[in-house]
Amino acid sequence: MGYKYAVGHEVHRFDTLAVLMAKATPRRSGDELAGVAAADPEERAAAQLALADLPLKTFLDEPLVPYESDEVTRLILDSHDRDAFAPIAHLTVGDFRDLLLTDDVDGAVLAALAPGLTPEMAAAVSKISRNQDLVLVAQKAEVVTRFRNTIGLKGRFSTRLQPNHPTDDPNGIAAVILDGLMYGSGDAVIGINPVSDSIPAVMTLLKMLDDVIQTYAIPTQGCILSHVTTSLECIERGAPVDLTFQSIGGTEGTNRSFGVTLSILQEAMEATRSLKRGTVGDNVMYFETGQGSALSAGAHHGVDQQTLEARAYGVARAFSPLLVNTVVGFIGPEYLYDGRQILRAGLEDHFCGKLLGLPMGCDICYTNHADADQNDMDTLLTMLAVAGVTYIMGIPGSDDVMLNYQTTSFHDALYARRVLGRQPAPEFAAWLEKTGLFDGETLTRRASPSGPFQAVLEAAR
Amino acid sequence: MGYKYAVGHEVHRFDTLAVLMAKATPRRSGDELAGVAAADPEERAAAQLALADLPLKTFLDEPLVPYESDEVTRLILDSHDRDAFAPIAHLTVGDFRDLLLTDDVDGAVLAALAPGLTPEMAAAVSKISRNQDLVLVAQKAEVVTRFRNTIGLKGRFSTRLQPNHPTDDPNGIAAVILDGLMYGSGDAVIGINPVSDSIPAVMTLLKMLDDVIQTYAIPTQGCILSHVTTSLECIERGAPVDLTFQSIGGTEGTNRSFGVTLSILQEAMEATRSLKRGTVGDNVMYFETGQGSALSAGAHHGVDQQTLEARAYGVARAFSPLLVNTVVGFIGPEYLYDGRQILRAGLEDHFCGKLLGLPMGCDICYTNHADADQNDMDTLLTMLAVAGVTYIMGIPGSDDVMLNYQTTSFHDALYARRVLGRQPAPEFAAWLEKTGLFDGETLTRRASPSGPFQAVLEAAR
Amino acid sequence: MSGSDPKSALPAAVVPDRWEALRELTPARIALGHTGVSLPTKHHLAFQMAHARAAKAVHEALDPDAFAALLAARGWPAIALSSAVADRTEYLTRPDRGRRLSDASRTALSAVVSAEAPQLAFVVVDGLSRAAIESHALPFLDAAMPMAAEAGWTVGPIAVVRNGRVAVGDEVGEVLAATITVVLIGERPGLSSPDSLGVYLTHGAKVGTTDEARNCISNVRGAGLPPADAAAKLFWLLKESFGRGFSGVALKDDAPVSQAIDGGGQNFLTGR
Amino acid sequence: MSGSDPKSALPAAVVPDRWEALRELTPARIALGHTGVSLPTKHHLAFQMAHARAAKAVHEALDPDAFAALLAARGWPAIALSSAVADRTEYLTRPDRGRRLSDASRTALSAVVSAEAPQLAFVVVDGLSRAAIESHALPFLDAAMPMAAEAGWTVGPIAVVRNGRVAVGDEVGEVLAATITVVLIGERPGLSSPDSLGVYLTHGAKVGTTDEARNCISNVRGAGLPPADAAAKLFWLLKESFGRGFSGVALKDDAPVSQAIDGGGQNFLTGR
Ligand code: B12
Ligand code: B12
Repeated sequence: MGYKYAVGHEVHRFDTLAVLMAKATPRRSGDELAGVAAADPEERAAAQLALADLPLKTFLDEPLVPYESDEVTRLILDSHDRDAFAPIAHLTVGDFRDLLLTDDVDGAVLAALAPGLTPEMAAAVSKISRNQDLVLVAQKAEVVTRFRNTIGLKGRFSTRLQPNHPTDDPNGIAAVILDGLMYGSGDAVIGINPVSDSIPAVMTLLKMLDDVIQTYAIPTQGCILSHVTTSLECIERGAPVDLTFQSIGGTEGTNRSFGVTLSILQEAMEATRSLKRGTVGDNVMYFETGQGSALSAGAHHGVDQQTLEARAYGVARAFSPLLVNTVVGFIGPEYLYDGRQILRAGLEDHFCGKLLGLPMGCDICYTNHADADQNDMDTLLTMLAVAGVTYIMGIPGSDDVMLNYQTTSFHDALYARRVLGRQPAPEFAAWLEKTGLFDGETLTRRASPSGPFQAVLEAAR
Repeated sequence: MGYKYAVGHEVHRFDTLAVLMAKATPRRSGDELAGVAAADPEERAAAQLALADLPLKTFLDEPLVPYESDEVTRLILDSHDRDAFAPIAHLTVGDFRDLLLTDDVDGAVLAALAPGLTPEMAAAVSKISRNQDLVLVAQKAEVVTRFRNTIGLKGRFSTRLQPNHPTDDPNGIAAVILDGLMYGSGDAVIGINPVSDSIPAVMTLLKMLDDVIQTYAIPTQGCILSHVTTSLECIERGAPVDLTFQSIGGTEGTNRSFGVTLSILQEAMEATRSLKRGTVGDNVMYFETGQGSALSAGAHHGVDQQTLEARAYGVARAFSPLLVNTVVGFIGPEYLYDGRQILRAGLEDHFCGKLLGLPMGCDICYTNHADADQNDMDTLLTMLAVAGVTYIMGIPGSDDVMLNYQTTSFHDALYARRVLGRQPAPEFAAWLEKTGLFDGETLTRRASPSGPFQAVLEAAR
Repeated sequence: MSGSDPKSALPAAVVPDRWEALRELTPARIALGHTGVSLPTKHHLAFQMAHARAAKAVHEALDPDAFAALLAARGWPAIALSSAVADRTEYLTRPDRGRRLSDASRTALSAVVSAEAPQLAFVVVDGLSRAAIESHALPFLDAAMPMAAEAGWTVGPIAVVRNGRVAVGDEVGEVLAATITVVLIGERPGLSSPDSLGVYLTHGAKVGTTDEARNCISNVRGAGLPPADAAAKLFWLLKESFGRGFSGVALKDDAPVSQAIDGGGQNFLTGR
Repeated sequence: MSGSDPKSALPAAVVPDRWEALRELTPARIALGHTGVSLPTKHHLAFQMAHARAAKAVHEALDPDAFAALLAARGWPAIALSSAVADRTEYLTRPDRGRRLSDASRTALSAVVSAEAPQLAFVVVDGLSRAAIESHALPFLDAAMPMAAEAGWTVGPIAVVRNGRVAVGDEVGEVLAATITVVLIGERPGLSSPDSLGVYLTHGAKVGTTDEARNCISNVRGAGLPPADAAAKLFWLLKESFGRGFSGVALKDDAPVSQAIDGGGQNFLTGR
């Protein structure tokens, strides 16, 4: 077995499908760390040319991670929809890119294709796509999910309000929630990363979040991003859980290092759904992913990080999530070295997620040890907004004071909405109007909000 | 004299205004080559903070390049409109950024401010602006110019069709023109860089270009981008010149190294206007610029390249050009090292040009000696399209086979129009529809164009 | 930035937020105001400066000898070690090396192994913030060591590791044959928190252990969990872990929560 | 890429262009077809490969000694020199150094200066394309040197400069005190033209001369202006420049144009 591509006198050989996939990937530090990256741009181009000639169905016959020992591979292959795949079964990866770009392939066609695609197919076509292709194709997709509002409609652009606090202080968190709401943030979810894994502390936050949403009748959902087993315990103890969160990866071993299995996720989905807290839908899961986690856990099987990331989406889609989010620059330079690598990864992740039928958001972010800055984030934000990203994070002044990284601010989200004419989720937009917080049309704050916020703002003076 | 900024115990000092401006500039290789760049990000941030506190009017009192010895400085200061400046005369650079971002400042306000701004003011505010600011503010500006069609209207996105050929062969050039027209390219101008400076060869091309435009009644203009003195000679000899081109720089010395002076440009504008070939307007000049040329000519006076680039726009606006174009990654890595530096420079140049009231286009490009690729160009293209760039280049397959660099292709322009819903200039769009070449709505080629193209395509089979 | 001029036709640009008083409740950058939809210049540039300084700080590694000397001065046996990483630049891209001891360090550590395996091993690692170690590791140990002594747990020599990752503690724990290994590590620095300390507890740590088998106490610092409180939390987890024979995801922090954290009385936003 | 499957509901993606025959007229990448508004995979990836190879080629510098030996073998005195640039990486970011001779080279060149200043100096510079020099400099000189001899112009030793810019010829011309200096330099490589030669003529070149004082003949190569034709054009410009005593912007190329360039007969697009 093996793949090759000849350029002039030179013949480039790629021993396995995993090697071919890895070498066809645009440059990134994580693949170099794993020792699977192309040696130079020429080898990369040769791998892309060879990959373009690969029949899509190869991915059904040759799993990159063994079927026997990996439950993610089993999930992907066992749930693959052959009928949905039929219209593209005869195509190569290169043909598939060509097809995705045609005018005939619109949102409906993409939605019909999604169950026929494996994550590896999505990853492969992304590798031979230019940034503009990743934008154009993703823009066509429409993935709609619902809990207390409707996420992902065309022309909409949502945000997770992320009011983290270094001691989980409920008043400190509430202050950030208020700040965010005043800036029109929070329609995707109000989602708190708790600093501790303390069950009582998480219970307190769940209660507080529910109180806020009830008090102000906000058409949105709350989430505490603790470990899924902690959320399950809280549900057990009667806490008001809207969404259950979990970080996931693209191999069984990665998930095991995160302390989860598919059956735990299944259990969590069922337990959360059983609370029936959604008003317009029952998408109850929230997943986060990010290139590099499998390598970090020593569970990457020699597969490149972008392909494994797409496989994490394969995990996600089995649980009909309300939201999925690639936390793209979160880990650090060992996986995505600089702004350019973060940008490319963000576009790939969003594209692959949308192709696989997921409500993809992106935590457009970087750490202080990466070679990246606010300008790089502005660029990725603009690109993703054009690509129709489902949602981004909203943090006061871009600075997460607990997770210690920089992500998009409330202001950033308004910028994206403004320059591209995007609106929040319809129910949330209507609520912003009604409370007089915000003029949805011009995205400007109203001078004096009416309703329940008046008192609280008066007191905060 | 001098400027300073204190951070903690450290005090950062900037001896002159030129030093302050240079150190406040986002990193780029050209400023490092000139020895004027900030030593590290902290010094850069300190310079930005100090620059933000600088009153705008300082730039009227302290020329960066001496008034006595530089005709560009004289042009800028002598033509400065104090009345237009009055509403912002009391502001610092930082206040000015704040002002530009407000909702009250719309296209009309920007247009009214433009004559009150010097290039140095525009450069200063760009230096303390994030990428997203450069997009948001530029998007508000509307600069409209006219010759045989109307360039720069909101919602429009034009292209220069650039049909260069390594021997100036008229049939080879015509083949590319046809290719471009079939892809809806060429509404800004059909502009040929002639490989030689031969007057008879340029005369031949001018005639051919005029024939094409007449034969197919294309509502656009032609241009041969030879040296202005060559164009003048051709006009003298009776050639059909629509637009006169010239490369310009931001100092008298740079222009002298290009073989031009302000009076030559004036003469060229008058000579070209005297031909009265425009049908809907008389903007007859086409200028190109690009960061780094002043340093290359040893005529930079210790001033950073981005400020000098803005000064080149100060030259351009004195001649009411139809088109101005920053050829951003054209020269090479000695001035803009990689995709990231090219991206930032492209956004700055477009922003400054628009602020100064110019019809700014961008040659989104790179050379094979720079660390940049097609993905970087896709990114800049998308950003500039969101920012409302007036026009970009159109080259078959991105490869200029004479100038030896890569710029945007006919396909790239369609991508930008597609994902952002932009249209060509109205007269040209109507012509595309009428000839049956192109469906303006969906941007798709029509199966069989009617009219004059039918025969030529039949023959080309 | 100066205020607006009454003579000017153009209105003042920056609109302040009316809830600036809430800043007391959180170190987060709330109530920044806005100009149009954008961040005012003042805050934008302050952020640039904070970022420049934070990014610079990442490149400073700990001096393990000096820190080990401080520990020794307290009467605690300590040993200065280094990961397999060559320098700070390599540290950023080679977590695999940051998780292993250098050959010399492994040899040195092996030399101090005592016959009786300790129940507890503390490992102090610079990680991404030397400042975290320099500011909070001693106060933390000052609270934790007496607790351990009181509980009667034997403690091995404290390892101080330069250029390490969390998992470097696994090798230390394995060499020392400690029952539970506690790593104090500098978390990546945030813009507003250059000195955040993380504490990771692993039962039966050995090379190759992955993160599901650990527990974590994060954001130990002034504006976060004070070192002494963190030590108390660790103490609770240690007791549980010794008792149950494992650590990690299955070991939940179910200790009662202090007043400060359960919100004290009323929440200003919900009134409850 | 395979064709479409008749059983499939989805139509063939790539729409070819109907004017592929026009490709004969130009090396430009016309008639690529499209899928939606986009470039078909085939062309997109061919471009990637071309770019990878072009970018790699930039990093190769000329061996000036070997090339000077070739010239000497033709009976032309030649001298191998180097710019002040240390290596190829520095070459890319330090044009200032690429415009000056190294100290050693200046000394070496000074040593071969003859009492009588030459009328013409040729300077062969790798610039950004070693391949341009290796492919076209000899054919060019084979045509130009006899013309110079015929015209009776004295020619100095041919300087071969590694890692040079156009303006490095100014220093050579100054040292040799040549009336006109002609630089043959490798132009930056294009995707489809890795070996394009540029010829720059400067009257009275000296350090500090700027570009308005030069004339340029560009795209000398197979698919461009053949070296022999370029030499003929240079000959025309040299005569004018010697006659008028200057070069540059004010010296226009007004030589009659060959059939090939004025379009021969009819233009296919205009019918004229
Ligand atoms: C980076 C990071 C991650 C990355 C780790 C990437 C990597 N492989 O390098 C990713 C995104 C994968 C991640 C995942 C999770 N994380 Co985390 N993570 C962090 C973060 C932001 C920085 C850590 C750091 O600087 N380490 C120091 C560097 C120098 O050392 P390192 O060896 O490179 O880092 C290792 C550890 O940080 C470890 N790690 C990361 N997170 C966690 C969480 C737990 C519980 C454990 C034991 C270990 C661990 O992963 C790294 C590689 O081994 C901290 C917050 C903070 N301010 O520190 C949260 C934090 C430690 N993570 C947290 C949580 C909850 C998780 C998850 C359990 C979330 C979930 N529901 O799935 C998962 C799974 C963790 C696991 N068992 O592996 C919490 C822990 C809360 C607690 N007290 O237990 C924190 C404090 C953030 C929060 N408040 O939400 N995380
Ligand atoms: C890069 C470039 C430029 C850059 C130079 C940037 C720099 N300072 O490094 C910029 C954008 C400033 C430029 C400007 C112009 N250029 Co120019 N440029 C080129 C290009 C694309 C590459 C040159 C190259 O690779 N040089 C080799 C490297 C290794 O050496 P270098 O020392 O770094 O390069 C120097 C020369 O290239 C010189 N230079 C650049 N252009 C020109 C033009 C002339 C007439 C002269 C004498 C020198 C010159 O500038 C460089 C620095 O000194 C060539 C096309 C090609 N395929 O070669 C056209 C080209 C040489 N330029 C051309 C022209 C016409 C011009 C302009 C006169 C256009 C105008 N109307 O103003 C101006 C002004 C030139 C001048 N007198 O300074 C023509 C020359 C036609 C001819 N036969 O005379 C060419 C062939 C392109 C074209 N067909 O339009 N150019």
